[in-house]
Amino acid sequence: MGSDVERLVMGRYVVRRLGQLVVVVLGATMVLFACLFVLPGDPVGQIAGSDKARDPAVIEQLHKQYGLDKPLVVQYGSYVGKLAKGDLGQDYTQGRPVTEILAPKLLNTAKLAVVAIVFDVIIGIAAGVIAAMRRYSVWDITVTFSTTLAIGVPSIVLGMIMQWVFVIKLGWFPLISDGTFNSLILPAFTLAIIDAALVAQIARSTMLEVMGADYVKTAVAKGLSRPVVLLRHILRNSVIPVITYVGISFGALLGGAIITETIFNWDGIGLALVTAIQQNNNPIIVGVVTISVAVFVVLNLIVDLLYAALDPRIRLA
Amino acid sequence: GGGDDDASKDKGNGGSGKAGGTFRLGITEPVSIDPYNAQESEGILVTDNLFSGLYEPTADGQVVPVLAESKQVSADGKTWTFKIKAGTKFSNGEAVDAESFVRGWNRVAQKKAASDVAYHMAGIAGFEDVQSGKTDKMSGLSAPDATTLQVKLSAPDFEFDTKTTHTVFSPVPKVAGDAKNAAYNAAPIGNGPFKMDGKWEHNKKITLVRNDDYGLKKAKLDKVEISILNAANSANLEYQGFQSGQFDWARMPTPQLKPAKAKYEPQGEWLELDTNGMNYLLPITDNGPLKSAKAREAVSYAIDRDAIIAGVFQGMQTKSTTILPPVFKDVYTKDLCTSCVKQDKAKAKALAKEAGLKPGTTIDIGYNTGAGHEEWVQAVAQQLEDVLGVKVKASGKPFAELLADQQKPGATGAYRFAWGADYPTPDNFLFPLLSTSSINKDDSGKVTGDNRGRYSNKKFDDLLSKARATKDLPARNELYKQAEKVAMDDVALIPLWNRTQLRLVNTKKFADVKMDFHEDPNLAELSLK
Amino acid sequence: MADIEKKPVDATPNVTEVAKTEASTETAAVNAIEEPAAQGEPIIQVRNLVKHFPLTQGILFKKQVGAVKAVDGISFDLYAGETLGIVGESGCGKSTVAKLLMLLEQATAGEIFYKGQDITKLSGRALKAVRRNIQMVFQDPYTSLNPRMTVGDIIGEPFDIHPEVAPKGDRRRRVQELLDVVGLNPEYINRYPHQFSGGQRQRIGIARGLALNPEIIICDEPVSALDVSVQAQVINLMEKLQDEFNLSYLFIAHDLSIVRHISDRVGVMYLGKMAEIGTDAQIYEHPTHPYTQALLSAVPVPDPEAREGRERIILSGDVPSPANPPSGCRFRTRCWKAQDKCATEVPLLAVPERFKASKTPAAHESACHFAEEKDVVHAAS
Amino acid sequence: MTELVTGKEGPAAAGPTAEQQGAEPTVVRVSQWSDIRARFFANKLAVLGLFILVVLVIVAVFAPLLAPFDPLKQDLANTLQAPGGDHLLGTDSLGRDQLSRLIYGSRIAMIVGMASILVACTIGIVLGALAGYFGRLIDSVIMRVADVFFAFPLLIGAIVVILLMGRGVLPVVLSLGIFSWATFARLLRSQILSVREMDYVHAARALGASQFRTIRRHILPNSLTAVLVYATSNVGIAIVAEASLSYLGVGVPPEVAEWGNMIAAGRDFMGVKDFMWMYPSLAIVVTALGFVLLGNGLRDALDPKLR
Amino acid sequence: MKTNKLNEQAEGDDMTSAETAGGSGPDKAAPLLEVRDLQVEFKVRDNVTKAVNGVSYSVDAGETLAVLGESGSGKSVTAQAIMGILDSPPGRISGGEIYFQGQEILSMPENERRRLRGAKMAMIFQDALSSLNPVLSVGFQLGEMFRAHRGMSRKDAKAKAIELMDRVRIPAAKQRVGDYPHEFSGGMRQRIMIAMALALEPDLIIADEPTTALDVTVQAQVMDLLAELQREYNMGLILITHDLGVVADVADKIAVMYAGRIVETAPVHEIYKRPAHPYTEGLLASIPRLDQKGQELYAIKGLPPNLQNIPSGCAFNPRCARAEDVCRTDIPVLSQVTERDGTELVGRGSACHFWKETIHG
Ligand SMILES: Nc1ncnc2c1ncn2[C@@H]1O[C@H](COP(=O)(O)OP(=O)(O)OP(=O)(O)O)[C@@H](O)[C@H]1O
Ligand SMILES: Nc1ncnc2c1ncn2[C@@H]1O[C@H](COP(=O)(O)OP(=O)(O)OP(=O)(O)O)[C@@H](O)[C@H]1O
Ligand SMILES: [Mg+2]
Ligand SMILES: [Mg+2]
Repeated sequence: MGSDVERLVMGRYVVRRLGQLVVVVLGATMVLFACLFVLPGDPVGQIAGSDKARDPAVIEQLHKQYGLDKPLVVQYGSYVGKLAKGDLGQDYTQGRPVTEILAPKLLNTAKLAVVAIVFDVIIGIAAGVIAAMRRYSVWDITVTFSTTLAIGVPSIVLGMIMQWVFVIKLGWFPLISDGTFNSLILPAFTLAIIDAALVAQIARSTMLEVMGADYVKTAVAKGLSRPVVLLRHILRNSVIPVITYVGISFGALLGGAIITETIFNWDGIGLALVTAIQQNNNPIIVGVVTISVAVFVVLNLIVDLLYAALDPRIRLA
Repeated sequence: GGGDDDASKDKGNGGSGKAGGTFRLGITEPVSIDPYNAQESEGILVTDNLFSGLYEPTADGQVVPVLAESKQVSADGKTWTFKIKAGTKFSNGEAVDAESFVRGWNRVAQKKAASDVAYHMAGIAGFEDVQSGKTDKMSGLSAPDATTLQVKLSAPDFEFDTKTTHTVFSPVPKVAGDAKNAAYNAAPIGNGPFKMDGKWEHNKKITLVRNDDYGLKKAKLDKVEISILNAANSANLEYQGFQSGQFDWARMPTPQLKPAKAKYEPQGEWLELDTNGMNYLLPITDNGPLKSAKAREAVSYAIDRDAIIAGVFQGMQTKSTTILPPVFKDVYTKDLCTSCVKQDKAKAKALAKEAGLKPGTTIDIGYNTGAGHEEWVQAVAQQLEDVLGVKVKASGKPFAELLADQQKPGATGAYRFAWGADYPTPDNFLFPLLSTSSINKDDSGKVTGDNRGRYSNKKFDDLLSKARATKDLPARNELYKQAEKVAMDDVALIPLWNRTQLRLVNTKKFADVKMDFHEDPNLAELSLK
Repeated sequence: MADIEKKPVDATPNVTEVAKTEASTETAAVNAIEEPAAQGEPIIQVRNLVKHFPLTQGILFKKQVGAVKAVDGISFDLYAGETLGIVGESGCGKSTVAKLLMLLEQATAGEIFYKGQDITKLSGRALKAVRRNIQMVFQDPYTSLNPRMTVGDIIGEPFDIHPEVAPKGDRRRRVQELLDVVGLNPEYINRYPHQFSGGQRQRIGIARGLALNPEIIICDEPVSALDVSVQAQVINLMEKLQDEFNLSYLFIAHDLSIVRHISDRVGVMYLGKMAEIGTDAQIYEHPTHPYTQALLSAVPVPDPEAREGRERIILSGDVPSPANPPSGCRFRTRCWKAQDKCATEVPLLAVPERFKASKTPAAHESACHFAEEKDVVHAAS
Repeated sequence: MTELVTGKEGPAAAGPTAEQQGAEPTVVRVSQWSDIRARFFANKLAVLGLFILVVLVIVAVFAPLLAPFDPLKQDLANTLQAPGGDHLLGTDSLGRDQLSRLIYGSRIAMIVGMASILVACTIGIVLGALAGYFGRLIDSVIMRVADVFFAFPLLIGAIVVILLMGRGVLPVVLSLGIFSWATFARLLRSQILSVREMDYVHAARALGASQFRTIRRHILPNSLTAVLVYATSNVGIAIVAEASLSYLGVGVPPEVAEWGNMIAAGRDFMGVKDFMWMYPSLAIVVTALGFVLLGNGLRDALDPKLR
Repeated sequence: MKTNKLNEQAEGDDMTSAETAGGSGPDKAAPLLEVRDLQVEFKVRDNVTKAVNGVSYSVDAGETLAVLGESGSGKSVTAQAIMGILDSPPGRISGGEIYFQGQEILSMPENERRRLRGAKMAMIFQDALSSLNPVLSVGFQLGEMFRAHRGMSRKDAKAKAIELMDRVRIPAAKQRVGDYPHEFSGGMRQRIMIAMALALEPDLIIADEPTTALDVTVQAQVMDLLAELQREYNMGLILITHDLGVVADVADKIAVMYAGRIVETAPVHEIYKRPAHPYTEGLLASIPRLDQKGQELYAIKGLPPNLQNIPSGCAFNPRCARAEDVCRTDIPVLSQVTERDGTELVGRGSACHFWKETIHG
């Protein structure tokens, strides 16, 4: 059909969704600002990591430097103003730009998340497909059972067990996360496993649904070979809900990253958040939340676009 | 004696070890490695090796000269004149002269720097004006010639030389610019035994190499590789790294202390030192249930320090019975705190009764979370409840909140507290923690000084003033001792345990490794085996 | 079945006067509504009824970008005691008409007079009184019964809402009576809908509709979802009830045979407009609108003997979208008779000029510029 | 009753009685709930889940009777005792009895798990119902707000609230509730949107039922099941989240006998005193599994498609 | 009754294939498709649904067989069993044979069977929208036939697809070949389904309610097209429907199913005049006719049977006015229907103990 028109519609859709992104991110930072403002204690009242209070002159100077001497609304306004330019402010301990501090950590978390999602999708879809294809068989039961189990095992526990078994007992992986792929495997796996189980369950049930769909009957009735039916007609239609789920789960993944990163000391934004909280390093807290909310919204937009690309029935409007 | 003018004192590493080698260790991300704001052990580790100042502290609390050839103090204790060793250079070739000291110190004090450690210079005349931004040079500083540094103080201080052991008093070259010079801050050019190899890779690593042009005794190590670890469990990582041969120096997580000691002590790789810090319970002395000294003494008696050290710390700490840590050999008076020596339930109860502590009284104990204090605080809380029958409310908070709590007017109860000396003098404990002038209430009644226990005793204050005005070191020390006794009799602080530092050291490869005053390895002196 | 006298051939709803009763007070309105309708008098008069569903876009504030013209200016009368059938293809607006009459949707424009009262403007007690008198039977017996209520609760709900109809103590008996009336075992009162078959559920729906003794029942495809062998049971039941309770039906269906069987008069809808309306004989035997003719010719006749001789009109193309209907006559895009005029002028629903004078059965309202009689049903014989 | 079924070839008045018509032999006289109950109890895993939870509830309720020691009682002379002897599951670094702490921990788990879901459910149901039923501006506004909350990863959101309110059971409950209502609201809204268009809702309105009655009798009962199933399976998630917060040091205060705290305390002892973290981990796993199984069982039992 | 006994044994299990059920017409040369005593059951949870209980019918080339019966009587399941696209599990063919062009296909290896599908026998489903893959363009789905069976290139297959779309009168086929199913109207979709079925000019087409989902006027378009193409290619057609009107228009012969069995077979003309089974009779009588308004409709009393619990004896007995004790105990077999004088009526059979009374009044 008129691809120009479609592109236009899509362009407008993307613009509209980006508008929504702005609304959501602003809403989130506003909530956060309000929260942090009410917190007791002067975030720069103290010398980092010691019991010493800062010199009042220094405090005054720091207040000025970080704009803490201004009313909240003004602070929020200037935050938003800077945010528009991609500036998340300066942190309270080293006075370095938050973006500069968080960039490598974000990269680390992204590494973790991407590998986790790859695990997620590969393990999940493979297990789901096997279970659906061999319905009611030992395979199916195994998958059903293990996914239920996996969903029940929280990542704090799973992470500790993995560390215990593979690092302490077997020594297969390093305890120190140096950013290498080897040190990435355990945390990524821990992060992935619950979602992988959910993906497997979704994949299984959509596969079963799709397998029972009339168009699959049509495909078989056309005399297509099994692999063609499976790949072209069943799998392609089954991945769509999986993708949607993976998109949504990314938000949860960022939440889960806090746990996994803490357990495995993976130097990502999750760990940065936990540390920042202990130190009342508000710019980092706001930065991490802003980033994760934005990432979540952007990813959902991408998923929607992907969804539309994979399923021509979906019209973006 | 810190008054020694002997600048060429050999540090006595007798040439036993070979030169060369790379020493590797892990630290957490420092706040700064530039002298203007280096503050904690990690930052100081780097700064101290990049810069050499007038004097430096030894692990056992002495002061030794480095660049200072001589010092002179006026009788009123307000003017200090230092002679600086000629001919030494910064690693960029620039000469280290008196001017470079003036430059460095002014750089710190400037308002814009907002340095956390600038207050160490507060005694120098003109500091206030620089801090408030009126000018950017302290009037008290001058360099009459290249090797003479003259410092005028606004109040008498016979220990100013001791203070200069702090890295904040380092000289800087011209290129340093002001304190906000990001390029310099990330790769400071100094005059120390080591120099930066590349710049500070945040959260990753810092590499130091030997400064072969060092004008004093050169270091033996070729290189120091400092990995920056996750603060969240750096002790674990250091320990693991040591075990796997990745690090030559490491801390250990508390639960691993026992097995680690059992394994490494026999191999001579175990290092244990009570350093310049103390852990206290900080009672609020002007308000609340611990207002009376008896109540505080009751609390002190009620705590079974031995049980906590054995149970919670697995015997790896030593009980504290003084205000001043044992590192100050000359003033240390063991068991000054009688109530600290042994738990005494009967005495505790009796004192509590006298002080009016009874069932129903609530004692708040505040502590900061995420720093490993949870357990012993709980243990203390339970002991107080058991022995005194009071109700203890232990609440953990992030640091800033805890501080705000301590500072707020009407604070009560006690807080977890620790103090480490910035330079080896008892004054650095007694004055900020306990002198009336360190309470420093502002208009709202908020305590802005470090004496957040609001301890105030004229006798104590007088003794301290007297000590400060005493030029003679032994006499001074004697006064400090008396002051400490006064405070201890009032149980102005409730000592818990010393700051005991435990390290693993790769003695298979390195010789002469010691822990310095800042709890760091003595990089400039250690050598390859 | 109902034996209503056929309406006079020149009965043209667009022309008939609406006997408006201006009720000044709510009580007056209620009284007017509760007045029983006289047999053979118009009980509902629909005038120029329009329903457009907006098509919207926007994040926080939606703006309208178009409209689905589901019903676009429809007028007809329903007489007391008669059955008016409405036929038409999927999406032509039949259900929307039903919902508008039930006041389940707000009309975009137009009026619905019930005993002279414009019910689109009523509220409060008067509205409640109207609701008592007009009931509905839905197409899908599976979705029209709340799965979490027992049959007794479902049929008894009307009494909860209109407590004046049956005293509390009497309700259970009334429910059982109703079950009996629709041919279900009164003991089923405690069962849930899922325990019944489609035909039985449809009976439950009918019983619910009857509970308040309404005058009018609007049936939106009441048998389409049922099995062939069960359809007849329900149709028979409905006819019997009509006789027994003197009901008026608006009977919507796409199955022309059933509509003819049950209806006294039939309206044919196309894309939100009424194409033709008349008595069953007029529509089935003397259709004058090409669409009606095509529709009738397309109906498969379950008689192989008839199939050879029949002339079938196979329409080309598909039904246009109601969001963007053709100009002029809406049927013109598929009509074999279409001329230029059809694209520009909207044909009015009226007795065609050429038949006006004569007394032929072809003289009924038809919205075609070129209305012409053509007997498709009997073409073979 | 009159004869309804007649015909021209009139099957010689074979007495088509209603009884015969309706007497479907397979339709046993069961109410909807007993039907659901039967289906639920036929599902072995679901029953296992229920069993686990019943045991847990009993343990939680009778904790004081079951626990051999006071969970807060320290014994510094006997810290880090290995399991066995007096202390069946050993002691922690303050010498507190692990088993007793585990038993008392079930209380926090249950209370926080259920209460936080109750909070989320309440907010979600009210807002979701408003959005779903009234639509238009109310819907837009509520859903945008829901988007904001939805975009916060649960833990991050919860941490922020706890930062604000301080540590403790109530903050944990509220923070978990506040950051999970969005899903409930969305779920309910979409359910309502579909139920709202069901013919039985139209039927009720056509009868003249008030809005309130329509919502209460027809819309809510039919849209809530999905929400309830989700709520059930989410109690497990809430419990895990709660333990995770404690593990991160922002949950309930560390002295409280709570599983996450116990794991956090045992974390550093990995490889040295593994019993410290293993038993509480096991407790969380079993509890979470119980809820997962119960949720799955309920979902299957309530799914009309499986009828 | 002798036939009764025989059939009860057959119910047991081992009925040899020689025993073609009932007397379904004279033995000609092997028909295009012959279904013999087909039985299919579904195992759902703890229940077994006996969807098909011994169905036999046959179709010749160029012939149209209409399979009638109400919802759930097993029409589609039989068709799916023939095509080999039964959902299994839970479905299972528990007995019977299917001969296609003289070959038994149930015992054929899957590979060979697959080659028959699409190429030799094709199927059209009721709901075209759900029967077309929503995420693939119609051109692709049409072309797939040629690529799978003829090994054509993508490009050639596309050209073929356009050709096919033209054949089924889809306007602007060239432009629309890349469109997706949802972009077509219902009638067009069904025509695309027909095009797909016809692609390889199969010998047999099974159309499962091809027009039920369509509007009346479009229904006529589509049925017309299908009948025309069938004649053109001389294909056998099995038309599954419950619309007796459609049947009258196109079928040559009729098989009426009830509760998984064939209850009556007959040439199309005869059945409308003289049904030989009370169910067929009731069905015909309950249809209101356009040209016969007036009386109350005849209605078959009672409810359709529950397949998990089929009444004993004749499944129709609870709803049958003629039912007597024998109907409640013995299952009637499909037996040859004769005139009063005993002359066999070609192609007619009835599974009623009282067919004589039914047909002859
Ligand atoms: N709530 C609604 N919002 C938007 N469009 C609607 C709505 N309800 C109906 N429509 C549109 O109005 C038109 C008429 O719908 P309606 O349901 O009245 O048709 P119908 O004649 O009853 O069709 P069918 O025979 O399929 O039931 C259709 O195009 C439909 O899509
Ligand atoms: N996949 C399946 N799983 C379980 N039962 C099935 C399945 N497919 C069909 N059945 C059962 O088999 C019986 C016969 O179904 P079938 O689809 O053949 O009926 P039909 O005659 O085609 O009806 P309709 O006219 O409604 O299409 C039904 O009772 C149905 O419930
Ligand atoms: Mg409709
Ligand atoms: Mg079917």
